[in-house]
Amino acid sequence: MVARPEKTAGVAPDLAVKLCGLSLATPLMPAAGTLAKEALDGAKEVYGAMVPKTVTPGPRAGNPPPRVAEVPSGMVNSIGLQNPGLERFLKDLHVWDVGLPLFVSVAADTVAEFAAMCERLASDTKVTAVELNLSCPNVEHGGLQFCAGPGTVSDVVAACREALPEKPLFAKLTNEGVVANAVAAEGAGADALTLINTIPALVVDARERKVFMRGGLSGPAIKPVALRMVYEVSRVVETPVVGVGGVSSGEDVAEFMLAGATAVQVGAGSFVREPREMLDEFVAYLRENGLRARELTGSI
Amino acid sequence: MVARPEKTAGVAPDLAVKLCGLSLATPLMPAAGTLAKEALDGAKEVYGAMVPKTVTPGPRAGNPPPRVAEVPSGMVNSIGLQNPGLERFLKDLHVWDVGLPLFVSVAADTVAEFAAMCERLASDTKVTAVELNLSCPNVEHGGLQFCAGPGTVSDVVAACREALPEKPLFAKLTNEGVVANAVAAEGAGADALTLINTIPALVVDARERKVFMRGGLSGPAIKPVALRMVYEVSRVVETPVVGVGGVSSGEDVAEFMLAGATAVQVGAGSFVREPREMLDEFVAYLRENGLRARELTGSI
Amino acid sequence: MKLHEVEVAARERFGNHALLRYRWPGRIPEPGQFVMARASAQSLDPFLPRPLFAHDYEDGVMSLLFEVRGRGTALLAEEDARLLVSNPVGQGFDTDSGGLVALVGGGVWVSPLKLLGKSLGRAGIACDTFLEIPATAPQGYAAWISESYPDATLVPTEGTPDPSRAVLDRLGALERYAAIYASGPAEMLDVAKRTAAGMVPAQLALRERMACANGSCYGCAVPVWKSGERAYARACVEGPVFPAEVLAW
Amino acid sequence: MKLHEVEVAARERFGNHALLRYRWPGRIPEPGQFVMARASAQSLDPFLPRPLFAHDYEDGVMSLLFEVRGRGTALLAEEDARLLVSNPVGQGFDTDSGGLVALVGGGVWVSPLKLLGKSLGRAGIACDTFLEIPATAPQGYAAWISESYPDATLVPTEGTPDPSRAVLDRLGALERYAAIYASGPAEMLDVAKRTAAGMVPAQLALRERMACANGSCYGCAVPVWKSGERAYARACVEGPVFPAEVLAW
Ligand SMILES: Cc1cc2nc3c(=O)[nH]c(=O)nc-3n(C[C@H](O)[C@H](O)[C@H](O)COP(=O)(O)OP(=O)(O)OC[C@H]3O[C@@H](n4cnc5c(N)ncnc54)[C@H](O)[C@@H]3O)c2cc1C
Ligand SMILES: Cc1cc2nc3c(=O)[nH]c(=O)nc-3n(C[C@H](O)[C@H](O)[C@H](O)COP(=O)(O)OP(=O)(O)OC[C@H]3O[C@@H](n4cnc5c(N)ncnc54)[C@H](O)[C@@H]3O)c2cc1C
Ligand SMILES: Cc1cc2nc3c(=O)[nH]c(=O)nc-3n(C[C@H](O)[C@H](O)[C@H](O)COP(=O)(O)O)c2cc1C
Ligand SMILES: Cc1cc2nc3c(=O)[nH]c(=O)nc-3n(C[C@H](O)[C@H](O)[C@H](O)COP(=O)(O)O)c2cc1C
Ligand code: FES
Ligand code: FES
Repeated sequence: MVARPEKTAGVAPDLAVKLCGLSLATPLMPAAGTLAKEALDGAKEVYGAMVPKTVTPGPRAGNPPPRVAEVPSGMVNSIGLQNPGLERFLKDLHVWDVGLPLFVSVAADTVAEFAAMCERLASDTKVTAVELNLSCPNVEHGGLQFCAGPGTVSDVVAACREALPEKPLFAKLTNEGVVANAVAAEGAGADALTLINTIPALVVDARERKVFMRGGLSGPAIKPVALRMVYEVSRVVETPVVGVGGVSSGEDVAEFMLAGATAVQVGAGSFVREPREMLDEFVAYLRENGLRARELTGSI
Repeated sequence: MVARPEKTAGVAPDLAVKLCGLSLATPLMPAAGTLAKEALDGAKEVYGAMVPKTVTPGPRAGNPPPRVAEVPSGMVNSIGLQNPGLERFLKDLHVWDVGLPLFVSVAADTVAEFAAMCERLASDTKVTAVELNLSCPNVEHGGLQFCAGPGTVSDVVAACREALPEKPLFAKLTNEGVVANAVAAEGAGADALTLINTIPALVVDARERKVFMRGGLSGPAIKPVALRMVYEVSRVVETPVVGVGGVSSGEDVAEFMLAGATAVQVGAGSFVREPREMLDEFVAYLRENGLRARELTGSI
Repeated sequence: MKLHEVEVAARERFGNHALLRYRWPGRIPEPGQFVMARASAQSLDPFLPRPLFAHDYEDGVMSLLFEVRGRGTALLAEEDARLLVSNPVGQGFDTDSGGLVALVGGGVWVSPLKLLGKSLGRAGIACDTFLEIPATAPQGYAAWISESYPDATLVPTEGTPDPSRAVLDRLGALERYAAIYASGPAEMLDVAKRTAAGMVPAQLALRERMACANGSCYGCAVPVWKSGERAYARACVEGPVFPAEVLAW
Repeated sequence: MKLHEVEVAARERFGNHALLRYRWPGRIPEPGQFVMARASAQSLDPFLPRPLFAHDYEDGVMSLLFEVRGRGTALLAEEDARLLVSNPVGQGFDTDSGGLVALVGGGVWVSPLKLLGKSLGRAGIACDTFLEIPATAPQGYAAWISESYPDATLVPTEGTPDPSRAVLDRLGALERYAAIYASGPAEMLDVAKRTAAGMVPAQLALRERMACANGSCYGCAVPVWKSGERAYARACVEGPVFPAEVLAW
């Protein structure tokens, strides 16, 4: 066989990626809300960063059950951001310290609360970066999501940028109007965009003739939609994109990177398969193709 | 067992529904673009109306292959509205005459062309109603879809309404911004709303490292999203809603009706299962629950 | 969640109940723990694995006892189906009671009581077992279920004024017991909680819908009292067995 | 599309090729027609059934010959898998040639040539069959494939200057043939089309991706000449076999 000096075939492929100036050992990370402190075993060997569940300023009890429903190739959830609130979260922050960069996902009811959280996180040295979960209702705007339009996206990102001048700031968007929202987030100072959050969905219980759940759709069912969003957005913005939606295999990770993602988050897929296996498959993919992880990004 | 005089248990359930003053023998119909004249065998016994593939003013060759891709619990298509154009279509209209009301789906590049098609269809007695496929690019607005916002939805529906004063006019929308668009369509005179068209999606070929297809996602994967749209929209508009997206069983039909649909279209699901079986399952569901089809609509 | 492909040693059906035995070289289950199970690694449809109680364990052979309800359990019960299971997880029954205990069960939910009875036996704790035989049970059900629970008192609910109370009523004076362990239909758990309140500690095995089964998704929420306030606990890591008084129903 | 559950009579594997025989009481296939096949009615994942040529038919037993590529074919090839198939559909080969014909095939695409050869034989039409044996074929492949095509001339491509031409070159003077029927790798079909052009009518069996297989979705588009203009035909109803000169590549 002819030697391929520039390629990595044969040796362990290079998994490292650079995201907002950070070096991540692998492009994988958990999607916010899908990995608990109880399940961190082995996380260090799989992920390039740690992303805990979204925190809000005060504690939230979450929604009454049922909170999860199975649907074709996916699930719908309506958790309601159950979390202990920022102060308690920060007190216990050490539990998240597995030696990985820590990206803290936040949500709030108002722009000012978002900014106040960012200010608080700016001063905590354990926090590497902040991800704004903009799929939560904006209380000042009649409960529409913050990411319902570029105006509110811009407002909240700008305020958070000011409050968090020194750490990477990620804006997480959902699929609706994603291109305009992404451009707005970038314009307001976001360092990266996380795409996408769950897609609004409904589960009907035909037997009981009732609404079983209004919630968000995730899992392989939404992968083609998430890929499209990553693809369209990464072509119009300069900031890196973190892809998320339906990843359940190493090939899925490659697909997201090819479509334009710099890093990839795994959510519902981690409930049904091991992220470790996905990483192994991704390594095999890189090896077969003689590529480094970072070479994939946007290369189609 | 105690007799239930008001219910239909035991006898054949009543499948008829009323849609815009029309009596349909069953609430099922094919989704535009998913049933060809070559496959009409038995259609009369299953469907309440016939919906041929979208027609455009002139003939369209369609997109180069590949045009279909399989994804988890669904498929992505990029057909490109291949069709013979309105005149040819009307000349061959008899092939669609299986004794069912005929709903003709139309698309065009401009508002004027849409209106002209409606005018032409207004005078053809074989045509029962017109469905506006608003997921096609609006050439006068930089190629954004007609259903990209309430403004264009309103323009095109109003123009078509004027051109087609006497026949039911359906506006078919996709998931993005669906509530605002639905309200606009109703305001501009639509008699019914068809929800939803395919969701923008991307399929990546990781092996070949290329975009395999940009197209629209359909099939069971989108059912929870479509149900949500039907539910939200049917709660804010007065006009009936025709539900479509991922139906592949009789229980799915019931779910759409419970969520608010008056009638239900079957698309990709008909490629993998027989609509006849879905209708049989729906009949069994009605029988078990001692209900008439029309009693389901919006009853949750 | 890591699932391991295992070798099915036996598969029994009784009506729509299935009993599945498989070789399990892994962690030994504690009574009241559960596993996540699916029939195929190739297909992610159905998407989620199904939570099922550890029914029995003996010499490297685990068993699951379950009812075929929807698609997931139907696939698990199919002859020749493969089986992928997680480690046994969750907080099971606390067997540190210190006296005669009562096990009460009903329906397919009796499943975890087998392992519990064995474990109590091994610890030298005496127990009385009462199993509800619902009026709707198919012919032969009582005989079939008592194969797994030879020492149990079977309690037919047929003809009783309030079937959900039938088993609890049969226990007699509750004060005789150091603890009550219940795993049955929701109504029975409810009766157990109310009847035992203030008289005897009761532990209830719950079955919330689950996705991750490792505490990550917060999907399996159960209302509980925490420091005097209502809060949601996660059944997969803080349960599925809860002390009755903790539950905020 | 209506799929019928059928009884699998035999399942053979050779490397990643599978040969599946099943009892088929339905419509008798014409050579070049295909069926839609899936392994489960319970699971819609994979979503679409797979198009496969009718390989053989004899006394109520149909067979399919296919390569295991992705998930759908892997499931079809699994031992004990169920089988659901559609009626044979599509426009097959036009066998009305009126003289000696050549059948050329390669890879797993030789599949429809079996039924074609039989049908020609029955009609008393003489035919020469040439099958490409690619350099990458596993040990024993030639022997295995010639069990199905005992009269075929096997053409190893190993060492030939242009493997995609190897089979066509072997035919000799094309004018000897009243028609050429080709079913092989894309490059071979291409060569067949070009080589036969203006000399002898050729018919090519195509494999476009399909969804509905009944003309409804327009997904299986093949560029063709229609009244002098380029247009897309649907491979499932207007093909999968097309006269070479109609194809607009
Ligand atoms: C900790 C725990 C232990 C359990 N142990 C047993 C047992 O030993 N034997 C037994 O028969 N059943 C048990 N169950 C219930 C069992 O998990 C469900 O009956 C099963 O998941 C239903 O799956 P399905 O494919 O039949 O139904 P589907 O309707 O296809 O299920 C759809 C989704 O809903 C969930 N679901 C449906 N019904 C239930 C339910 N009753 N409880 C929880 N989730 C549900 C499924 O897990 C799946 O995610 C247990 C549940 C839990 C949470
Ligand atoms: C008319 C016709 C007849 C065929 N006959 C045969 C045959 O006799 N023997 C045989 O081995 N193969 C045949 N094929 C190709 C066969 O259909 C594909 O190899 C098979 O669909 C791949 O499915 P998979 O699950 O292995 O791959 P996957 O990659 O999982 O397939 C994903 C999707 O792409 C489609 N697809 C993938 N590869 C192809 C391909 N090469 N052609 C068409 N669709 C594809 C699948 O049908 C499915 O929809 C035929 C194709 C057509 C259109
Ligand atoms: C159970 C569950 C909880 C989630 N919680 C959060 C959350 O707290 N914050 C957030 O930004 N996204 C949350 N998400 C969305 C995921 O982070 C992710 O964007 C989405 O699920 C799509 O990815 P997936 O298909 O890989 O799950 C949650 C998703 C699930 C399934
Ligand atoms: C192959 C294919 C072709 C389609 N063509 C059209 C079309 O011509 N006009 C239209 O309005 N919708 C078209 N659609 C969208 C469907 O009508 C339907 O809105 C969508 O597929 C969702 O329903 P389903 O999940 O049941 O397929 C097409 C869908 C598919 C899969
Ligand atoms: S099932 Fe996910 S937290 Fe319990
Ligand atoms: S596969 Fe649908 S038209 Fe041919």
